[in-house]
Amino acid sequence: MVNLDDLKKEALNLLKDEKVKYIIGYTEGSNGTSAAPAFIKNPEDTDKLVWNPGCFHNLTRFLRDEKKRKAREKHPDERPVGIVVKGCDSRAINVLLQEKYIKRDDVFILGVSCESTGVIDEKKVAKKLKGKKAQKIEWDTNRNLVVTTEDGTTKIPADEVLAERCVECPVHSPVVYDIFFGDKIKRTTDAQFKSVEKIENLSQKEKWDFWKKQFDKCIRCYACRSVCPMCYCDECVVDTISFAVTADTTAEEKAQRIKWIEKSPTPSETFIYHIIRAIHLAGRCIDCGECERVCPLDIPIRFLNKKLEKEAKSLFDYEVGFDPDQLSLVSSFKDEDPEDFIR
Amino acid sequence: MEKILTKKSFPNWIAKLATVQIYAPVVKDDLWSYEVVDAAGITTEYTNAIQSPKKIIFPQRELFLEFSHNDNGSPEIRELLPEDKESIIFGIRPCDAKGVSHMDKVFGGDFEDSYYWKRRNQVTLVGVGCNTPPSPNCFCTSVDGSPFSHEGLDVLLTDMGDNYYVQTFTKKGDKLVNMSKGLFAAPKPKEKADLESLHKDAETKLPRHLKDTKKIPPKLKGLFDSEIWDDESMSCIRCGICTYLCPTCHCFDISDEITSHSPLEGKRVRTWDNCQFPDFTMHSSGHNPRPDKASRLRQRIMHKFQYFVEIYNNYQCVGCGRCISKCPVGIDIIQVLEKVRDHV
Amino acid sequence: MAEEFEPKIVAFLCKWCSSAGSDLAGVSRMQYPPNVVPITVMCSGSVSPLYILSAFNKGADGVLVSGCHPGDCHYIKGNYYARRRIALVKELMEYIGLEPDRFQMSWVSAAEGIKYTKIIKDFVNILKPLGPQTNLRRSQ
Amino acid sequence: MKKRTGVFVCHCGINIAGTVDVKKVADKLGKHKAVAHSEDYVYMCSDPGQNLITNAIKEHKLDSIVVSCCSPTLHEKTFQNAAKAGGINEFQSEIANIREQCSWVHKDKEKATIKAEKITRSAVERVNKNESLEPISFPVTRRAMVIGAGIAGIQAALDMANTGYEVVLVEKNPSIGGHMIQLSETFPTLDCSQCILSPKMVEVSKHENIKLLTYSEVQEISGYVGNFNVKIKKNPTFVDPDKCTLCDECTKVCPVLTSDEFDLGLTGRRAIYMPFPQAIPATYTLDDKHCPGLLPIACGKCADVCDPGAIDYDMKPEIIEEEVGAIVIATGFDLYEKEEMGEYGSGKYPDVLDGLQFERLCSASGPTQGEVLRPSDHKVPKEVVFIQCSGSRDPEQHCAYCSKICCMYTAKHAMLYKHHVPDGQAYIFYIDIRSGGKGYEEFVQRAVEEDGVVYLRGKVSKIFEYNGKIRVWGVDTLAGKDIEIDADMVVLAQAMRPSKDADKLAKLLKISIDKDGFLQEAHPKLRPVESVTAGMFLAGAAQAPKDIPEAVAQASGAAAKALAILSQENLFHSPQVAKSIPNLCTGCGMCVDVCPYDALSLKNGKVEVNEVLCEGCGTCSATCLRAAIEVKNITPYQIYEMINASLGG
Amino acid sequence: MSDNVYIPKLSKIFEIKEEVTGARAIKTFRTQFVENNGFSHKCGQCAMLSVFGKGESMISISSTPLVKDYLQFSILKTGRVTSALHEMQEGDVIGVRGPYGNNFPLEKWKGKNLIFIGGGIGLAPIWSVLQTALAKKADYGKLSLFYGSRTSQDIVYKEDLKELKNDITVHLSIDQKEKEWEEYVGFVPLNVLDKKPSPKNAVAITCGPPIMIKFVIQNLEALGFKDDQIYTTVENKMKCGIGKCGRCNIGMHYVCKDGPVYSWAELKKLPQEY
Repeated sequence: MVNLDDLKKEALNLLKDEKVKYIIGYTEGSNGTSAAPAFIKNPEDTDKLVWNPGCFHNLTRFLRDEKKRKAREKHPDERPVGIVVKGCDSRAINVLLQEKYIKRDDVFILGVSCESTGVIDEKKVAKKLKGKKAQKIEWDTNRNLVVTTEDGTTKIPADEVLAERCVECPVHSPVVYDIFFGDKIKRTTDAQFKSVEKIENLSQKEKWDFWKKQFDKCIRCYACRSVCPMCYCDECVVDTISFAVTADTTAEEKAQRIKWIEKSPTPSETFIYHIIRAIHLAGRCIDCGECERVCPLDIPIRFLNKKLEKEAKSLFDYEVGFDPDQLSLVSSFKDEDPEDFIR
Repeated sequence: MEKILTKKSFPNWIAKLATVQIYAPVVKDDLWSYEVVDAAGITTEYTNAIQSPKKIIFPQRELFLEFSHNDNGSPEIRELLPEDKESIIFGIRPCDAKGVSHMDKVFGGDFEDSYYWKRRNQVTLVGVGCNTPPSPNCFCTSVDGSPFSHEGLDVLLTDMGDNYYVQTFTKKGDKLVNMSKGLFAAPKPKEKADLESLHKDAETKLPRHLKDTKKIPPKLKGLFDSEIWDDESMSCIRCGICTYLCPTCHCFDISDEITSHSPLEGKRVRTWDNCQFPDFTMHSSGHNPRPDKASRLRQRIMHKFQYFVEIYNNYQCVGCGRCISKCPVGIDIIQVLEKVRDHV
Repeated sequence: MAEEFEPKIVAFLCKWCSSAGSDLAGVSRMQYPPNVVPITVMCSGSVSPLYILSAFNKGADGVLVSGCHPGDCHYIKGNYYARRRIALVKELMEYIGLEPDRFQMSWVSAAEGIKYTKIIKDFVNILKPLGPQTNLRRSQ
Repeated sequence: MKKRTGVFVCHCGINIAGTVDVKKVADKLGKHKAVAHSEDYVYMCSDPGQNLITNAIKEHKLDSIVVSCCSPTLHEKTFQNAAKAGGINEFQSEIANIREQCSWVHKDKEKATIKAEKITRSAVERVNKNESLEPISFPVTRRAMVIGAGIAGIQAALDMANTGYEVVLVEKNPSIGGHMIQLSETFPTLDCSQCILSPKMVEVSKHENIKLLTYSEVQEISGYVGNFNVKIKKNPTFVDPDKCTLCDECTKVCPVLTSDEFDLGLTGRRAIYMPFPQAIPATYTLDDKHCPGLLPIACGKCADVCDPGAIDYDMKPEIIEEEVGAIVIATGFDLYEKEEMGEYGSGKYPDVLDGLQFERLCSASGPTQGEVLRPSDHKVPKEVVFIQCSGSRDPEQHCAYCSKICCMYTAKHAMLYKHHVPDGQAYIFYIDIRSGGKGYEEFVQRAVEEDGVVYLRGKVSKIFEYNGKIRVWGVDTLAGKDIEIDADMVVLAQAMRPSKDADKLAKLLKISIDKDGFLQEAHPKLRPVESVTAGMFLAGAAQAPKDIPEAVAQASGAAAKALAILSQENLFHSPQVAKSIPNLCTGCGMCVDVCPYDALSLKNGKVEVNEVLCEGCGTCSATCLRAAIEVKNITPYQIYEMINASLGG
Repeated sequence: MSDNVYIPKLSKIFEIKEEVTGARAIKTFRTQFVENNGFSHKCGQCAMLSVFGKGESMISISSTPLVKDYLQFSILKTGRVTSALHEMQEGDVIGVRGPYGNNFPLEKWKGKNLIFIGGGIGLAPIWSVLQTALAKKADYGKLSLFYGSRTSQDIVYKEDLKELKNDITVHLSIDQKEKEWEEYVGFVPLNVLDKKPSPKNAVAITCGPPIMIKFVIQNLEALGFKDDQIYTTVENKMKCGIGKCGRCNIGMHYVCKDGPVYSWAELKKLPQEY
């Protein structure tokens, strides 16, 4: 079991010894089930750290903010940032390293193992609680979620409330870390792409209808993009204006900014947005599932990325986020890559 | 006027109303949302919809005009107004209706917004009061609202158990009741009294509270350069959820969408935009008056609790709690405001 | 009688093989339907998925990307990257329920005028019964 | 800035005008906002046509032109020149191909006309965003390098050195000469190989323009055509050639005996040795792989007897850096190993030789001083079987290709054998006789007619030792019967293969190899001596199996190509290359990974383009997720506009 | 479509003048409405110009309201819409809606000395008020103009300025030394400090790049100008022009509607979000 006190103690020492600038971790959220990201600068605040089934956020996303902040500073503090990562999140670190977005020295990784469970799907828990508000949630040793409400505690089997990404997760514990918390439990999943297969088995028309129904809900709030640790570009190709502008950017360059899609949430534009997003994450998405979790309209965005993760594996034998030194999926090839689709 | 409608008669009334288009909350995949429904699809038992019905009056995409080039390459334009079609939003929550009344202020004034008003004038708002809070983050009473506020509403229904207590506030509202006069009875004094106590009781059930809201606008004046904004925005991921789901946020963008390049054809459209996107205020020179998350959070809070108050004497927040429920990183506007209020 | 539907096709042809192959089809006076407008690019490896999606967005009923055969790339290996990238796009488009036949990739060498002709003819024949592409087309 | 484009629609007689309403195309395009002038003409490529363009540019103050005509492969240059003549940059000219890709392939005039409009409009959109560019000019390091000093390398080096340019000649062996110096006589003239090669070797060693680096290997290369920087590792010979007097005392005391590479194992040599008497440089080499130990010195006998003190055990490998402008690669061949030939005994039998071993046996300076003797018992073989296509033309098990020279050298071997052993009998198993070449067919005929060589058409299925002889089982397909010969010696005409480690070198040099491992020429017909990398040329058997005259010819060809570079002070490169947009670049390096020319690199977290190396393929731009790199004049914006134009009304 | 505020009126460009070429190109356009309408503006107001297919851009009207038959806009090429405007030719049709915003209180300034201080394209909004004041010269005290640009090439209204010198005092400046430049060399704020205009019964109106405005105001203060004697204009990104789209606000002020003209006294009270 992950011992939260160990985590707090390490965090305290890191801050006391001034080994890290600050620590990105989890703290109690305001709604009972969800934790919230915390940015801990003072040693005394390390007591606020939590580790519970509601720690779904992929905190590596905040490395982007850190990088930008650092770039603005005249005399940047070169110490690393402490960061709490789960198995999936740690793969994001590997991808960021692979893409040279961060250096290994930029982060001090506090890796926590998901052991035999993972994080919850808030919606699944809410359904189980039927409107009751959770005060506290935790896993017990028998893979049950123990929920404390004003009416007392209830136990719910993990498989009924685990986030789907955790059910399909192949790692469960950090693949890169400086300190490891919890047990390294070897756990495999036989259903890594189950959610994808559900859709694959539909007819072409059913697929279109499914996605049309989903994307019609999209309000283009871009939370899926904003929360993604890989969507770190200063300027997204689908944005309609350029904001990576400097004093040297000419009027022509600005005028020639291509409007690949419009802001309107019409089907054509929304589809293309999501297709491009998925393509740009091919070979980069580590399936932390955050895009899907944050979507206010419950669009199963993760299914798109997961599909490409599956194809990368089956077509090109490519797995994401295990080796920071491998070439990227689309910047490499093999002679024997399939080409049966080509005439 | 005030009337009583039995639950038994309710479907008959709805059937009468259904001569015009009705939007009402429907549930799809566990999400409530306001959609066009037929009479049978209407219910008064629903939790708060993910999106407020603002999207009906102020759609995310509004066509402004159509442009094209004639044979000489000269532009021709044609105004595109919303179609003539009366409708009813049935089951709007009092907070959302209050949001509409706030939008009325914005889209009125010196420059009346033709598109907004064309839609607004054709819609009748039938509210359903909240006997129990429809969201775990409701805090309407903290921002001058109540579960039975009728601001912005034409009609308000209160669920009295076997009956609905029906109140109308406008001619539009009267019209709806008058369509089926026979179904409605005059309320008895007891019913009036029951209504009052039910309303009072409902106010006590609010799950979230912000105390001393009045202190906030004056307090904000001095906090423009406060570190609060940095601290509170650390975990913000700059998405547009809080604003797009907000029943009062009204910011928008206007852009030209080209459907054919040769010959040129396209439409000028209004789309929602929001102050949390980094490009929202960026000048074409690259200069951005609100360059970071902190200044954008500040704008959101200050606009709602200072600027709007200064202009219209209202908070631009109706306490629906959507931004709290859906924030991916748990930024809680109540907590932020408490910090503002208690800032020394 | 309603006019027969004529699909619009955008073809991204690499300069060294496929464009040359289509030139050969011309020199040999082979005949194929005029539905295709070629855009010559330097290498099939330079065709971004954005180009393909943009073509559909602007009203293409079909999109073809054609490059040199594996091993023949003028730029040594551009077509291998194209192959991988486009495999992903194709998989995704199919998964999302877009008609997979609307997007094709081919290898056409400078000597394959006949093949180019056949590809275009077949493509047009496939697209005609599918009717106009509306899924990704910007319309309203 | 908005342009003033001129559109010129060519009738090409009736080639275009027959199917496309050219006037309509010109009219329609004339209405385009960026088009200031449009017209049609019967033959734009004719002199009057070109003048028309040039004049229109001046008259209408055009700053760019689109010519709707035939394929750009035909007249792109023509109209670029017309643009230049009109006073505008050549990159402000674009071709709309409305002949090969339109008028010739369609019959419906109306539809073809619409298509021609779209193609032309698309070109107008492109030219509208074209930048004016000037060819990139860069200075040339006017010296060359030749890698491999066999006959091809020697020839190339001498050809270049003789025109006055300095040449660095790199050879991995202790001596130059390659395989040719091992040969006894050469077909079809039967002149002595050493006699014709040695003078050339000497010339190399004496040539003031040739810097010879033997026992050396290329380690690293950077740069680009005109400016290569090559790092060469020179292995220590442990003998100072300047001090060495060639007294040969050292070999007498060396206790080590190992097999002699020059004689292909037919003899032995000491750990300190001279590869062969005519070796260039004429000096000894101490083979540290076989010497009982240099560090710590375990023996030291050679140094003890070396009066001049030429032996220096402390010699270290040396890294030599050379700047050159062009490189000729002539790394030659190796024979397919006998050990690979399971059906022929996998090299088990000492009297089954390969062609080169037989050459050594015939050579007057060879292990037997020119007598043909069996290695096993030093007896004169009375029946010798020569097997052609050993390892060649066998796609299932060995090499698919024909090694080209075996027919000829086998005939030569049979002939030489008969000359040495007049009463012996030579049999040759063959599949086909390929004797194309000057005097070659006659040579084969001579072998049959004058020397009584027996040619048997068929394959040998098996050879094995039997009663002290080598039994050969084969089939004569012409006679249709099985053949069994108990031979005294068998000579296998082993296939030619690229020399060992040629693939590693190719990788280092970033030139490609073909499926068989030979170096890939840029074009099989038209650019046979160039590699795909500019400034690197191929010579000799490294590129494909070939005989001496061909290797020499190709070497001279490669030298001429290299000289074409060296003879210029500056080289020019197309400026249509990649351009990075630094403020969008995040430095992920994916573009660097995909660049086939190593033209991209990361500096301070941003990509940088080496414009001289970039060939403008654009794979980087499609790979980049952030549109931070694009190719000039075919930018995503231009493609986007071309897509829009292609899909217009 | 008369009362729909978002519908631009078609307007023909009948005259284009290239003021400045190169990377910071400026062109001056004169437009006439295709159909007559009641468009009438005040000094300092702006209009939203449309290039259909590209979008809209808020541009200040540089012609004086006294001229009724055309509108004049001087436009610096900076982005998508302004680039498209720069590609326009005489005879092309654009859309114009407006006028928007407040205006310079010319009435209030009667009898006062007016000191105009402009930099770069900032002369455009000044031009409207300057021309108006000049036409009613008798109503005002002494008029003078400070105008500077990066180089002599970047000066707008070159000929008009020459003529203007006959009527009022004009202090030109460029940032760096050039051959044949006989006037002041240095930034505009320094030129102001150098010439020391008197604050007595005066109003200073300054438009230009934000950094210039900042220092001009500092220097004017040093010369004794009071906060309510200094006027300037503010620019922010705008889309609707009518105080609804929500991006140009500075505190409770919408620059498009409540600005762009502010006295320094007013501006000081607003947060620095421009």
